[in-house]
Amino acid sequence: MNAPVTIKQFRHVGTRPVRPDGVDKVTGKALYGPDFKAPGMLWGAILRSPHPHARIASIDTRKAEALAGVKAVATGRDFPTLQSLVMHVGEGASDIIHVARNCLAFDKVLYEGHAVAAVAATTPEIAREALSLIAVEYEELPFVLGLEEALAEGAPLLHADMFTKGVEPRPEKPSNASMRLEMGFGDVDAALANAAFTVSGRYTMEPVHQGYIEPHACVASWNADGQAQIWCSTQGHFAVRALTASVLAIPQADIRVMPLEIGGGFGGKTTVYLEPVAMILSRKSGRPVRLAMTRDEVFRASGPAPGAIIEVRIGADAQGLFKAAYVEFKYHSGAFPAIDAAAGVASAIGHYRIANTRVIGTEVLCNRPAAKAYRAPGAPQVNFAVESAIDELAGKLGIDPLELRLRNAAAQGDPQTSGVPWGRIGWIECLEAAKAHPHWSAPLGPNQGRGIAGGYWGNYGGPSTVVVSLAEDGTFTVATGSPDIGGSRAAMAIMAAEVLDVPYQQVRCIVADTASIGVSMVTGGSRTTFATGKAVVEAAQAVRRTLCERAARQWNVPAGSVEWSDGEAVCIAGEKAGTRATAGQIAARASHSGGPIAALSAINAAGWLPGFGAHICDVEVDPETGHVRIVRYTAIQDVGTAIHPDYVEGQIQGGAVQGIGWALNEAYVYGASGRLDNAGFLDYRMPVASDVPMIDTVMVEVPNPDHPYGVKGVGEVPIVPPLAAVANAIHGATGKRLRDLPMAPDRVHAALHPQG
Amino acid sequence: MSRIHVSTTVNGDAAEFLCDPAASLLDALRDSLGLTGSKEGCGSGDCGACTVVLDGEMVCSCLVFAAEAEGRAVRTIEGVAEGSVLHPVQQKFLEHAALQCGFCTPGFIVAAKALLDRNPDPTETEVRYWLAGNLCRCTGYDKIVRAVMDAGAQLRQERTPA
Amino acid sequence: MPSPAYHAPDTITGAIALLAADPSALPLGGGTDLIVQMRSGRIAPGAVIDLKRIEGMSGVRREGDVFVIGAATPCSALKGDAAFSAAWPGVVEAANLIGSVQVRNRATMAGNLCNASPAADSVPALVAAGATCVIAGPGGVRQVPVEAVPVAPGRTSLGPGEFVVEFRLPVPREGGGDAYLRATPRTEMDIAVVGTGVCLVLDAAGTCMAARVVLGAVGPTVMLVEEAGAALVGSRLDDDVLAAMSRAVQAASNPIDDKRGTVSYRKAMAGVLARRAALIAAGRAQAVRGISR
Amino acid sequence: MVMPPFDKEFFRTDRLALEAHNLFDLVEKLDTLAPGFAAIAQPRVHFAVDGVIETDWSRVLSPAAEVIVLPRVGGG
Repeated sequence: MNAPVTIKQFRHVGTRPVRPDGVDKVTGKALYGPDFKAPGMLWGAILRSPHPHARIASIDTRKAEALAGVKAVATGRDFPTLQSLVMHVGEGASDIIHVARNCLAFDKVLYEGHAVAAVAATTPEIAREALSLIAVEYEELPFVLGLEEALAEGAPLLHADMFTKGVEPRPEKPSNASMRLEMGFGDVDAALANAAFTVSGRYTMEPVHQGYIEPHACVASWNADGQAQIWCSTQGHFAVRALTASVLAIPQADIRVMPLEIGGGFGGKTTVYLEPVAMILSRKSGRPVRLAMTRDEVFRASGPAPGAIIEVRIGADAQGLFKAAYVEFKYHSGAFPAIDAAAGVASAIGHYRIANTRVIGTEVLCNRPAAKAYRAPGAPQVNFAVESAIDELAGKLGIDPLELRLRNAAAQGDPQTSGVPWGRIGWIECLEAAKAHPHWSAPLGPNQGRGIAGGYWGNYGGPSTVVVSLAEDGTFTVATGSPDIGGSRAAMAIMAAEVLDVPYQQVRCIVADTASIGVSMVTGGSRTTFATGKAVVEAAQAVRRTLCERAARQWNVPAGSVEWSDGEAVCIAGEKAGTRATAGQIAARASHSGGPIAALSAINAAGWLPGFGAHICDVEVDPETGHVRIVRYTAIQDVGTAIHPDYVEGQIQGGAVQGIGWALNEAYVYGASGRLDNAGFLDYRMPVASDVPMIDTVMVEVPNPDHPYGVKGVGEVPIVPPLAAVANAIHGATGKRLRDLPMAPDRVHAALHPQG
Repeated sequence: MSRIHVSTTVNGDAAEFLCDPAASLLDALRDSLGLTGSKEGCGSGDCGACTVVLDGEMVCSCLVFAAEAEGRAVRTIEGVAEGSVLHPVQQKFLEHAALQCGFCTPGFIVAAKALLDRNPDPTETEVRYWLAGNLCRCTGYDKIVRAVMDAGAQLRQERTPA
Repeated sequence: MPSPAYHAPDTITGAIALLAADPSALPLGGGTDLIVQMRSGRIAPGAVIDLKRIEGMSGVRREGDVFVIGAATPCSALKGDAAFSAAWPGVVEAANLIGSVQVRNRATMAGNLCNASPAADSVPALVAAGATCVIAGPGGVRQVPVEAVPVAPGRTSLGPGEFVVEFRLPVPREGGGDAYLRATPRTEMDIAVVGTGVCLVLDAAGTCMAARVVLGAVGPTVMLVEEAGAALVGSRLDDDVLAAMSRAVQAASNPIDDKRGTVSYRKAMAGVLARRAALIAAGRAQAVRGISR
Repeated sequence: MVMPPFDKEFFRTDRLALEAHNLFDLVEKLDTLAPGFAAIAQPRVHFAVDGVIETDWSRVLSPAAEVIVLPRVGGG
């Protein structure tokens, strides 16, 4: 089962049909998180801390409770007493105590915007007025925002019980470093000392936000019998169920989470912020309660991806072969321990064959919102530093930067930083495709420069449950537990139609709620088309087998004499050889030949492979203003097999533009008071349509032997290379190496005009 | 403060609602009239997800008081298709896969239709600047721009007398 | 947070009376600043007085040798008036850099002015053009230069109950040209880090007869830099003259560091953009006359 | 077995030789050496057996198998 299909020409895989949810979305009918309303619903609102760090001396909610129309008020005291429990749901491991504390502060607020109390009222206006009646007495504490400041002796401590993990001997004093990770092999110091050429640099960046356009929203309804329903937009409704049940200490089966359409996530919707609070308000009021964030709240209290300080040293011999690499970085975790350092260590320099490698990452707590996964979490930051350093090294060596990468690129069998060998990766194929692409050799105009950068992301598999069922007329429904953020229903329908060899429109795909399908991990980690797709193929294959068995019964022939061919059961032996039946004909008689036909596949998908990309970027720099215009952009990526190429290209284009935004203008800006200064789309400058050109994509297809159609994950890789690709292009245009993001006009100008 | 009674026209049909004086047109469309196709991404006119056409001009409905709609004509995403026949912009968004999550899509479609209504043959640059008030975080804009230009081509073809 | 009253009078007198009746009432033009500020809780007016239903407050008209722009005219509508666009391209461009198309279909130059942001795009262009505004209020009607309206970030010289009724711009002198440029990180949807408006008049030989150079976002209010204008007058905008003008602009700039830009970047950009704007304005002046430099 | 980067957090050595029937058994044995490891093994750890990440912990380990203990990485 699941043997790779290598010869057969695909009928559906690789085609570009219209997505099944498309018409709903172009006509405004699709229901997203903020669109859902329940009968009798109350409107909730959340009071947030104005201080970056303070002890909560008291919260007086009596006036708010007395306001006409207010039905419930909640604070952190409404959570049950929790025991520490580290769970891997959503993205990465979190302690449920921290999850609960982030939903509503308990004794301390840890960042500006930290939720302190919540109300539910009959109108949104009353709910907002009630917030203004809640009296919170704060004892302000010194706060810390910077990475090095947070690690300094005497820095304000966020958590008195936080001892750095991964340090030997175990620390005796608490610290803001939650974890230190170190991997590598060889003697880096000696190899660096002996290298003919070395480069070193220190790179920095501020946190950035995922920037999904749909703010978080949910409705929760918790009945007196303990059973609850939650409607929300999330990357993983099973994660919402698990986390909400855990922080409220109730059985998971008592919560049914209905996934609504989701307006973007990029990793930022893999946890809970609102759902447990809405549950508490619902329990107290006896009514469904809606909670939604404003854009301001999204910026202050959700996401972001960590900012970073990264130090890199790379050494090469005179032929340009890399001999040693040392990478050490610190990432912002924000208020609670985050997950990015592990991925950062794994994603730093493993794409090159280097005998002496050491990568060290430290997670640093500070008075900022808790960092959350953002598209290839932890990888773009460290990649920016490494791929910039390699560009610099190419300059020192006098070797073409693409050639230098090819000369050192890791291939199947080479060890990753962890020591685990690479599987069937397509990194060299991407570099070869870049070299062959007309973009790489196109002429440049005045003030223009070209940069290239490569990068990778490990991708993921994991648990997915799928049911494929046959309707009485021979049409198929594929039910998955994977929220569809970017067209995955189309990809699932394609794969099922491929297995069943029936028209695409004969297969419809839905996202089922937590009570209607088995456990499925979040849509994230570039796992859905791979892992859920694998389950779809398995379930569809089982249905196909059943169809053949049923046809055999209906024809009264031996089971082995029926095959599935060209979308129909065909009798291949005996008297009835050549007899055919469609799925519809078999389905019509299914009840009297064994019952309805359906198959379930519940798997923990293994065999995922990482994705690699190489991006070529041309910029034009205005030498007087420092303004950088992206003139041309080509993103090349090994996608395994593109099931629906439009949506694969779309992932690559979207990721590239997010990376361009990160490179050029996006950054959290904090004022001296520790408050976020740019909590809106006007001053948090994501790229608009006029900021970018078309993003050319090249899909390199090096199939994954462990997926029936060769799928590798595609969603995350494309955000990894752009940061350095843009920086390297700016270097090409100006001769200046920018090591601090964002490379906004004022930064570029300062580099070009050091005297001001 | 008591609520204001507003009589207006939405997608060609008379519509009435009561609103808080501080409510936005977007609030009224979504919460009073049940037209949730217009989305709120920011509430400050910076994302364009709530774009509607008010008396012939596209605006952010989050930056219009609901009370201002009195006597005016509003067109929303729900009024772009004619019955079940999609507008060419909608059709081209589907064909070009110009949406991923789809949350910004209603605003883009209303804005793109407004552009093509006045200029059916825009350049890529004109499309990009016209749509600069509509944020999309998923697509990188590439397929959106292609869809809009292709819709323009189709509209031009439809309008050319045979 | 009680909700405000909403009124949409159909006469200026009606608006004056409504504004006088509630000292916390605010006039509503396009609403693109007002509504955002109300929603964020920065302001809480007792009433908003919608001016858009007052006849004569919307649209561009010509009164003799003066263009009159109703205060409720949305920025995008300025582009629709061919005569005004040809006469004051810099003003029209400045007004049409604000926000997005959606925003410009609502936002007005009067709102841009009365919001009193130092970074308002249309204001330097209006000041360079020598525009005045007509202000109505309980004490009657008065006319002041545009630069007299903003007095500090977020504060204007308008008295209680006063509001802008219209802008008045002269029909340009022969050989006149204007331009506005701004520096922003994004190409659209951004707030000026620096804005520069330049209006100048060239004689038949291409010599600068008059010049007004105006800066935005480098001080608490829009800034008319007379030394910069003076540096251009009498010249043919040679490189050294432009350099002197840029130095005058930089010397006059008094910006702050904030989330949108640094002091040094703003000063540098003021000089660069003023030079570029002067050249565009001169090009426009010459195009009118058909001079080649 | 090799254990970057859990050596410092739990084991104080980067290499260990252990006999284990399968990965469940291995986790138990590692927990004996470093109490607390089992509790975090599911949420935080991946095991690569002879170079391939193994998601089925019940699969029998060959005596010569090399197991690498990896930080579990999710995605965005």
